[in-house]
Amino acid sequence: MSQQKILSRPSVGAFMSKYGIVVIFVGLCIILSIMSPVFLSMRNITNVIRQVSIIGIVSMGVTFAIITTGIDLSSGSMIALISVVVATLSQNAMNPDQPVSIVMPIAIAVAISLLLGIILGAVNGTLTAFGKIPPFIATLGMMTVARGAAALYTRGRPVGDLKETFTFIGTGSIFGIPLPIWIYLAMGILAHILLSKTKFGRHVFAIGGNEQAARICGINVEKTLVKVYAFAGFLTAVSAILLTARTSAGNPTYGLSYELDAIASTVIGGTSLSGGVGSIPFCVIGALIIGVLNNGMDLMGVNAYWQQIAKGVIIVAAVLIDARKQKRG
Amino acid sequence: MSQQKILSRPSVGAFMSKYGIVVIFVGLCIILSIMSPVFLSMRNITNVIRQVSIIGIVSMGVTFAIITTGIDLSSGSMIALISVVVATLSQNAMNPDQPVSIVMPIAIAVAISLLLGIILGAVNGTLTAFGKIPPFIATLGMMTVARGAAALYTRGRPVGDLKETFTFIGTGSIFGIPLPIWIYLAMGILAHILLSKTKFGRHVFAIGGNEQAARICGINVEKTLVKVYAFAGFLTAVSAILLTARTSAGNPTYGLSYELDAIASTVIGGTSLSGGVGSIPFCVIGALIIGVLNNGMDLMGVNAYWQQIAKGVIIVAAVLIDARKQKRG
Amino acid sequence: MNTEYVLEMKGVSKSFPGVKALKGVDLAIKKGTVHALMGENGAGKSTLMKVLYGIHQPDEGEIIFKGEPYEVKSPIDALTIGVSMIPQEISPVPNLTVASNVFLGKEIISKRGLKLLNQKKMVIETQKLFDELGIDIDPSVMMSKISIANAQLVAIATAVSYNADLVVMDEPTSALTDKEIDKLYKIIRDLKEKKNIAVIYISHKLDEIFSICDEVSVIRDGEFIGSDSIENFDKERLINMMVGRTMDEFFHKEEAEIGDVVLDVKNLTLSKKFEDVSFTLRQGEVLGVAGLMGAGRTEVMEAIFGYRPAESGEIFIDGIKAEISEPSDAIRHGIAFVTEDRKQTGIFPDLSIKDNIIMPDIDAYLKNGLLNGKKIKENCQEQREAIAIKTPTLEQLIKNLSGGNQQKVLISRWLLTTPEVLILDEPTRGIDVGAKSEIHRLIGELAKMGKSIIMVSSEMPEILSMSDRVMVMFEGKCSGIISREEATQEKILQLATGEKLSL
Amino acid sequence: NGQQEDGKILIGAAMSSFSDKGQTYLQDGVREFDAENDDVEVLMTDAKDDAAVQLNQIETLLVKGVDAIFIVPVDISALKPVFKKCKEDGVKVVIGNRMPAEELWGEFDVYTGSESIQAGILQAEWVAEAMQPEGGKVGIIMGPLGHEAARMRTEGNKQIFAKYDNIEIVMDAEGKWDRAKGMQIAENWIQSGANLDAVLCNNDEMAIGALLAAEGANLADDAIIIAGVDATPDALEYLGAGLDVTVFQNMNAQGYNGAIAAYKLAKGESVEKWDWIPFETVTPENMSEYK
Ligand SMILES: Nc1ncnc2c1ncn2[C@@H]1O[C@H](COP(=O)(O)OP(=O)(O)OP(=O)(O)O)[C@@H](O)[C@H]1O
Ligand SMILES: Nc1ncnc2c1ncn2[C@@H]1O[C@H](COP(=O)(O)OP(=O)(O)OP(=O)(O)O)[C@@H](O)[C@H]1O
Ligand SMILES: [Mg+2]
Ligand SMILES: [Mg+2]
Repeated sequence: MSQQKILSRPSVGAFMSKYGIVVIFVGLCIILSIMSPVFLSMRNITNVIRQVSIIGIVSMGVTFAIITTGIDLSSGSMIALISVVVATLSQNAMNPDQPVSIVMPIAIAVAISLLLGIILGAVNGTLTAFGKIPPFIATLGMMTVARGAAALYTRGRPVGDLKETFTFIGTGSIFGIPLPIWIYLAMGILAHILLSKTKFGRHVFAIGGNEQAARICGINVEKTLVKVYAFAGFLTAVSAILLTARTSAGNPTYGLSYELDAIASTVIGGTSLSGGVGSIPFCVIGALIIGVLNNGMDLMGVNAYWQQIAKGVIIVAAVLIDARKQKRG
Repeated sequence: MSQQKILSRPSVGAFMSKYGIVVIFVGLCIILSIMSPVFLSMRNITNVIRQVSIIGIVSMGVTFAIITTGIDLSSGSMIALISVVVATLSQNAMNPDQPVSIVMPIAIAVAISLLLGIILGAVNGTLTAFGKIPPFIATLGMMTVARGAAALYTRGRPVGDLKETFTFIGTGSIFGIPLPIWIYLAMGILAHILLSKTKFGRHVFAIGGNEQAARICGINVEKTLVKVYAFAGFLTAVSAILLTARTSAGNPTYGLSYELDAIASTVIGGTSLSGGVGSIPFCVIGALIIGVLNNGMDLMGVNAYWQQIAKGVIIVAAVLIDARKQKRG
Repeated sequence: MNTEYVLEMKGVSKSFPGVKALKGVDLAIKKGTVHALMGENGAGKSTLMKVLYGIHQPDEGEIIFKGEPYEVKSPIDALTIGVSMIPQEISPVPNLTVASNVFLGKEIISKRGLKLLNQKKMVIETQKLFDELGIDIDPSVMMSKISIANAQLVAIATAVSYNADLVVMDEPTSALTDKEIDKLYKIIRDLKEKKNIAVIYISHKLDEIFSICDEVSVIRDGEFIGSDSIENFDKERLINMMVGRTMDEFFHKEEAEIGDVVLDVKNLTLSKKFEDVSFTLRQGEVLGVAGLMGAGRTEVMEAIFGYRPAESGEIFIDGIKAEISEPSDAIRHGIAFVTEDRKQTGIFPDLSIKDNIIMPDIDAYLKNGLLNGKKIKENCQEQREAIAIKTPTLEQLIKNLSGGNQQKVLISRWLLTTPEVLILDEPTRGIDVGAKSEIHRLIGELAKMGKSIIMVSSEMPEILSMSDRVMVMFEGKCSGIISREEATQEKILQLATGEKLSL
Repeated sequence: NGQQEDGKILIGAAMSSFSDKGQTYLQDGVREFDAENDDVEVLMTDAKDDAAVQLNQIETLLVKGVDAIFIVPVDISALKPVFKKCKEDGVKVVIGNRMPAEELWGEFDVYTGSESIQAGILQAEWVAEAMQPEGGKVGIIMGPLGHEAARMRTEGNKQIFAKYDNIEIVMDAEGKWDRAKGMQIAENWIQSGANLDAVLCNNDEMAIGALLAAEGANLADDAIIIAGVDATPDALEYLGAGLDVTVFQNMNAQGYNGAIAAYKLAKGESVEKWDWIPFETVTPENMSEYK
């Protein structure tokens, strides 16, 4: 974790116990590149990172929530809701078949969607911080409500015909690198600085490490929690916009069980579900492990059934081998 | 919680703080019976309980896991795997189209399936207890693997044509009460006694309350955890058998996201995700709240999208109103 | 307004479900004085301080701070107005560095640019603070890596660093030994004399009260009993006010008949913790174990109990070699272990007193495989009466008991396993005089009954008055074993600091 | 014959999923019928693709006292208990969209729809012909493993390709009906250098994903054949512009006809047992008929 400094001389053991998951990741990449020569091609690498970006961005918000001993189950459904909202605001033309359809500049549509993400996240945060209900339940409720609302908003149908200026966010490139990768990078830097270099981040760790101590030190636990979930909502909205732009459509079925992949990325990245520990760079590694696995198995043409089995086994194995293993819970 | 007795004179406050969720449940039933007269018909009541039995039985195992500060995400997928296994062992005749198909007495098929559940659960338990990986990851891995295995086992096909003697488990009645209800009752009594009246149950609470203190008290934490997950696996297998018998088929798609409903039932029933607190009767109430909600809204013909939204809101509201609110986490 | 006082609390009441913790308590603290707040376990001292610090809201009562009405909704308010506190249960954030813990809630932020944390400056400032207070802890080390004693010093430093007008110290020395306590005295004197800061000092160690405090207030059962300057007190009067009767602070153990060797520990070693520890324990004997903080006493006891088994060495029980690789082995061999850290390794907070008591020995309460509620109730009730556990009912969750009563529950837990060897690690830490005296009497009685007792303690008078023999540890090694007759404070201190005994 | 107290006929419509786009058109058909007829009330339920939930909902509809029931089965192999329950209550049953196995044909009153496998067959037949004479390699992006429509469509694909010696199925993966997932799989396949000649998708959403992937990789339109199923409005937009073929099934008619059949049965009228609404292959040539 970024929070931990290596004590005494750096030994192999200390290195492994700090960077074990990175070693596992590198090992996985080596194995995959042997089994599929194209794996390490520049094109495939951008490919993987672009694919990872959606879950990767969500998982950074989840990391914040989990560090406070929380969780966010609503991200997948929030992606669905925000994707249909941003899609109905970014269509080339009004669509009379659709319950909602408004034509407006892309910048405004994006701003509205980000705001929606922040608001939904803040609702999660308020329920858990002020309503004192477990974040599991608060975000489970949001998960159900957001998906229902998404379906209701479009009567269960996808929303296509989006402006080129909008889809460019998901399909365009700058300096030959796809925009989603740039955005992933930017969000990563933002989240990393927030978590490790600001007062807010410090308070996040304090709440997760020992909520009572945090209170006694005068930290406003409730406000901080609301901010945490609002930030997670913001990142979810960014993801939703990317996904919508990338697929040229919004759909109330989007994001199904993304929350589990996001949580898995976070935990593989060493964030402890019992709170107080975690970091963004490792969360990125966690997301990359899952992304590389999916990509590698598709590249090798592994049978769909075996893919699932292999994925489960490898995720467990990675955490099992990881020397930084968190305690249970 | 069964662990708490009312202190001093029973006051309204104390009653509410202990039985708040029961009051909420009764209130919900009253509202539904006003809105839909058939709601309280004998037939509908057996109907609801039978419907609840499947998730209800799973959620009791989940309660054990959560009390130890664990979780079980694998129950839905394990239901899928066990359902196809028990189905291929309970067909009327060998089916040459199917990869696996064996004709054997029902008792043996059921026994094998229960054993499979116990083994899969024990694998979860071993990974988390001895492998020291978070139960979230261990059971997430199992979730992925079990579903993949279920699909692989039947090449993605459902398995029908089951013996009447087998489907009787899910469709038959004794004294006019459907068998699934009897089985739910039996499992409930078993789980309740195990949790509140045995050494094993006390150890479960001890591990969840303070693992280190549990070790000092000579409790074998690892063995107890393996037993907890094995028991959860057993209950999952019971559920899978009921589901298969009830629908006359096994299917690798069964049980999708049942784990979330099971966890929600448990938490609505007041089991704290931070461990150490929980009880079976309240877990039953939690499952009934979800079951009654689904049933009531179908009876009223509430639009499916609105149903989702209402369900999310009501679950959150129930936990919000519940005076026994657990602390966050 | 009387400007002589920094704080006046008038008629403060506070109830919890089933307990009236404070019943109209008055407390007045003069500026620049050290004020002892005394009372038995569960008297309401911590509750009163939590009300002051904004953790609890009072049901009724009035608080005046520096002549102004004082209303706090949370610790933030208290800190802003000028009250800081070292809580009784020191609770750092384990995965942050020491410096981050000290600056928690008041982080230093770089002036320029993005308002990011100035990590370096916080470390430097912490180092400065520690130097000033004479504390030797590396500010950039993880909090989880330092000992409880050091954590307590960090908590003291943190509370002092707020520049408050009033610092509350709720049992600040419970994990400290004499050496660190002297440091604390110096810190308190500096606060008082150089900065004119008032201190509310809560402790169960009477010597401390007489060495450092200027005034004393006593509360009993949530009621204010009285307040006076320290000169007007002696130990007897103080105890009398707290307990409502006269008694000795230390019970003087009667001679018990000492029998055969029951426990024989040979060459126990665990790398980096302790080395080559050997000693014997006879039937009916109380073996005191003394040493400075971090001497490794706790680790040796944990090893004997199988909680953290030693790498090498042998343990013989009644002359037979015992293989102890986990606590259940030790329990089977008739060993019991009351640990030093109630919260970490002792209580099950969300379980009832009864469940807490029966946990190590559930087999004894089974009837046809199920728990026998009647027997549980009888045995627990017996214990409750025997060692006076103060609680409305045995169903009460243990987390709602005061610290001292929790400790009594834990001792009951192990007495009911009918052990032959009892290991008590700091058995009277945080326990009031009354209860302490009861626990000492209990130790004496158990010895008389033929039980063998190892008592690890950092309180010299306790060691001297209770032990038949004293083992002293220094840096993980046994530096000497002396008999009751030979034992003096000086000798023990010499051994504990690694000096040779001067004859 | 069973009429409600208010004189209305109560029809239960146990739908498989409200979040499957194709199904929403079928549901619209049911709603249309409901809106057109004042003497009918339709109670619609969403099984969320869960056979057990559907069984629960059918039980609930029976408790509610429906006069006839229109079912789009989640799982055709789990229909036995449904038929048993309906028979016990003497409620007539219309099955829509997914055809039950032959041994159950005696158990229901009307079937409206076609055979799921037909979609896969039509899709693969068109693709196989287009691939001649060279033949080549194909990949199949499937719906959720074990899902009825996913299974039958894939099955249909395989039946056809088995007849061609020069066509080989080299890849398959689970796209879960999801456009993003389909896109991801197709991207990875394109990267893998497998040089697929055709990608068949179990539905249009995944097919659109695949064609977006091909676009993203700058593959020429004729370098790869992409096939979907459903002929959704979105898909028709892409037909000829990356998407080569899709298969239409008149979902709206299935819903509407199913509701009529249930209504008539409830009133005691006799209805033709088989109401075939076949699949149709849609290509850029004939797409104007489907817009
Ligand atoms: N949160 C709570 N809920 C219920 N009862 C409580 C709570 N906190 C304290 N009490 C009760 O209030 C009384 C006073 O407790 P308090 O902790 O103030 O005692 P104390 O004087 O600090 O004792 P000690 O010397 O053991 O620390 C006790 O009877 C205790 O059981
Ligand atoms: N500042 C420190 N940093 C790291 N480890 C420490 C530090 N202080 C002590 N320890 C470790 O803790 C061990 C023993 O500490 P502990 O306080 O439990 O000893 P003890 O003799 O039982 O003292 P006491 O029971 O009075 O607390 C030491 O052997 C040492 O390894
Ligand atoms: Mg106290
Ligand atoms: Mg110690």
